[in-house]
Amino acid sequence: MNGGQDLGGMHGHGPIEPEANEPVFHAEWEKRAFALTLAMGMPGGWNIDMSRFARENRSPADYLAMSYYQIWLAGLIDLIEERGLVGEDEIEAGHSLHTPKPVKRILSPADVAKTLHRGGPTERETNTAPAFKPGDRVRAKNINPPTHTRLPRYVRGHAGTIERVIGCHVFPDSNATGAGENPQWLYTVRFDGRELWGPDGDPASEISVDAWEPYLEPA
Amino acid sequence: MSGHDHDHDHEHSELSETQLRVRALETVLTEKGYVDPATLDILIETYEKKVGPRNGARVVARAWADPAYRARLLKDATPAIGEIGYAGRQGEHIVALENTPKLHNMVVCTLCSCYPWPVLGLPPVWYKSAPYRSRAVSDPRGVLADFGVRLPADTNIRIWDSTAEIRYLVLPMRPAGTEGWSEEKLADLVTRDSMIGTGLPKSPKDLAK
Amino acid sequence: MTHDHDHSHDHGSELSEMQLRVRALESILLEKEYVDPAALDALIETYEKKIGPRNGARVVAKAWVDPEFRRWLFEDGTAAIESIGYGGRSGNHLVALENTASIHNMVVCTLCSCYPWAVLGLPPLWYKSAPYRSRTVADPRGVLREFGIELPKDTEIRVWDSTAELRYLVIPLRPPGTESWSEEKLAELVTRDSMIGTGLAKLPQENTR
Amino acid sequence: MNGAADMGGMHGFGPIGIEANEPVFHAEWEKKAFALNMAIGVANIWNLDAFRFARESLPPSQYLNLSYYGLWVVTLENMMLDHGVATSEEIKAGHAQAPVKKSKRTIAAADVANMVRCGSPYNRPSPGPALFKIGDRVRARNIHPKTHTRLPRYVRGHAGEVTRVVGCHVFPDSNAINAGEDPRWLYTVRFDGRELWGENSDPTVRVSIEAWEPYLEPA
Repeated sequence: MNGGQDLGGMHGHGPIEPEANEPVFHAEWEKRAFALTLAMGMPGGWNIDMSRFARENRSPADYLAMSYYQIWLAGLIDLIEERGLVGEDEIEAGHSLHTPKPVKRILSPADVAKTLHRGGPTERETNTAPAFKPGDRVRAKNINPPTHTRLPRYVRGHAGTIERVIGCHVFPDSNATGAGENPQWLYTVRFDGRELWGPDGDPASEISVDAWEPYLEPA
Repeated sequence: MSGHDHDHDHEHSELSETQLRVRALETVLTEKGYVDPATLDILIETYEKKVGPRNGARVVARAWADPAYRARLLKDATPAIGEIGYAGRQGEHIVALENTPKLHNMVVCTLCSCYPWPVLGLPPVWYKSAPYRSRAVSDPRGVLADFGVRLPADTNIRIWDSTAEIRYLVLPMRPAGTEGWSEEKLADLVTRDSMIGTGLPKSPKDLAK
Repeated sequence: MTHDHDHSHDHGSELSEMQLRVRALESILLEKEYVDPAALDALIETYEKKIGPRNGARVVAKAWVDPEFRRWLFEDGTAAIESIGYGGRSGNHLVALENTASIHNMVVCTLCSCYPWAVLGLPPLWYKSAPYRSRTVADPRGVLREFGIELPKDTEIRVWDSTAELRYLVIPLRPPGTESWSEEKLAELVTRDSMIGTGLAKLPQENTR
Repeated sequence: MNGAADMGGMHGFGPIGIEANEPVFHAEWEKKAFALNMAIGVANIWNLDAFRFARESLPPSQYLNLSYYGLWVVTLENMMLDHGVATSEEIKAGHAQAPVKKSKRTIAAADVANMVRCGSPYNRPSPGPALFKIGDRVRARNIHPKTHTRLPRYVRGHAGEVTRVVGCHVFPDSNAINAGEDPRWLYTVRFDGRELWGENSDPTVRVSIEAWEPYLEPA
């Protein structure tokens, strides 16, 4: 979606403010929001693309005015409410009011280390051949789906070069909407700064994105 | 334009409101048995105390000290990093990017906050902020200037917009005057920002300070 | 995912805060004599009471009954509209857009809120809002649906993104069953939205007045 | 600039809030905010393009969360500060502080009707012949200036057709940064919806914009 999260190339957001000796978390509630989000992935049954979409799928006015973990929290609330795991009334009350919906399993303390170490690999077996090879000239398609996509607006319509064939990976555009993993070949595509930003671009800069095959056409 | 009026005074009340919301959520989810409170504590401890840029620094230091390891890292970083014992969530496919005198690499995620957790831990606030995410792809030199880094005009800058499952780790250049240093000592020179590309490693002189 | 879209900080607190801020500005500018208090009243009166979509409705009604005027209107909107006595601020270059059985015109300003003040008065809130500004250029049919308008599938939709210099006035189709109606009576059928393109002219039976 | 004002094609803002029998103003302060801006415009301390630039330069989170006239008020304050019309102490106090420096130009109530009638035309004598004519295929340049421009992001890089040669007009990109009026030829350019939004978009849609000559190149 062309939402508040698609920030590449926007102006007006002001200076970057690195914080000296920044702590990992800035408040107790951030730790809890972080851990709750990770812990709910297993009982909730959503995938990473669904949770990314849940975070970005809100008014850009809200997205840009919220802090990072506020966005996580809002995404988590949307996900659990949509699936009927928790009701708005329960969050309001701060207590469970209804019988819990049964879930397959929850993340136990003993499984945390193992689960984190395993992560969520997205590479899949395939018997198709990649359409492009390193060195090929490609153009990012001009697509504007209202749902989740990993193709940022600022590269759409622009031509670049295939730098790397990464492998066949779960396609987030499908996975985020519950339409299945639909694995597709994934490439690293390199763009020239001037190609993306015109005469205002830095001639000595190049920008790479990882793009799934459905995002690309021969240039 | 004008720099006035950019403060957001609603942040305070929002914080306490969010605090209450998180507490409510945790209570509800715990009462329903969806989460185990001990699990939450372990998750927090893992990312607050155990996983952090020190991991990445060890990877970089080994690559500086051991040419064979360097070659393995640049060829396929995921198993090379696994050798040292780092792997997993938000780092399932890692690619190492080699800085050279002619090429400087910098990593951003314009769409969200993709970051190599197993080697760098959780990203700092600025990495997730709109100013960094918006400008890193279109004005990398300006961004580097914000970090106090000035590169020669003829150094090429490569921006990696981490839009997918690949997580990038920048392998900075080994500082001069560190010949014969141990891996452990070298790791002390490797800053978090040097592995994102918004900084350079410390020099032996910096370390002495 | 429609929750959380309300902007609770938009109303109560902003309103009272803005009241105070505007009062402060007014006092300062009056004290420094940058503005004349009677001029402020005249400006408010003009745009609140005198200039509004009633002006545009008269233009449309005349175009419906007077073929000569209609021709002139599409040839030189500014001059034709001036002949009825409307023109001026934000209406210097007025262009009339002709709806036909196969073409429907719609006006938006994606970058700010350009609008033909001289014939329509000040724009309604929705015209200036992010939902309308963001979606009209990409999904005009979806926008029309929200206004309760469903056009035939093969109707061509022309969206005019009004970037300041030209201001557009849509001339809607004359409703059937209005043959021999007077200009005055016809003007009652012309809604504001029909002249922006988010509506159609009323049918005789819809005109209850 | 690629700021929050450049909304064309963005997702996530939700439904359009249509208000039945909407009043012209929603609060007394809105009337005053409107009239103050109109009246001080006559003093010619800044031009309208500069005012638009100041308004869109607000941080996107602020721009998107302020109401319409709220944006006017905040921008007016900023312009007054930037142009020495008032100090921040005066704005805080809500009064001019002695010694009061009075304005030389102002608008009297008697002049309002005339001002409303005459407006402020932006067309100027042409410095040379127009480069394009009706029917010409043109492409909107891929430019990303950090300052004011009237070329929205969603048309950049895309090809369309000149449907009207409007005349020679003050060039806002120049006027907004006080670099002079620099009049340029202005055209209406029509784009096919599928050219802008991709092959899957509505084939019956055409979108027109006004584009100054420096925004365009032959396609």
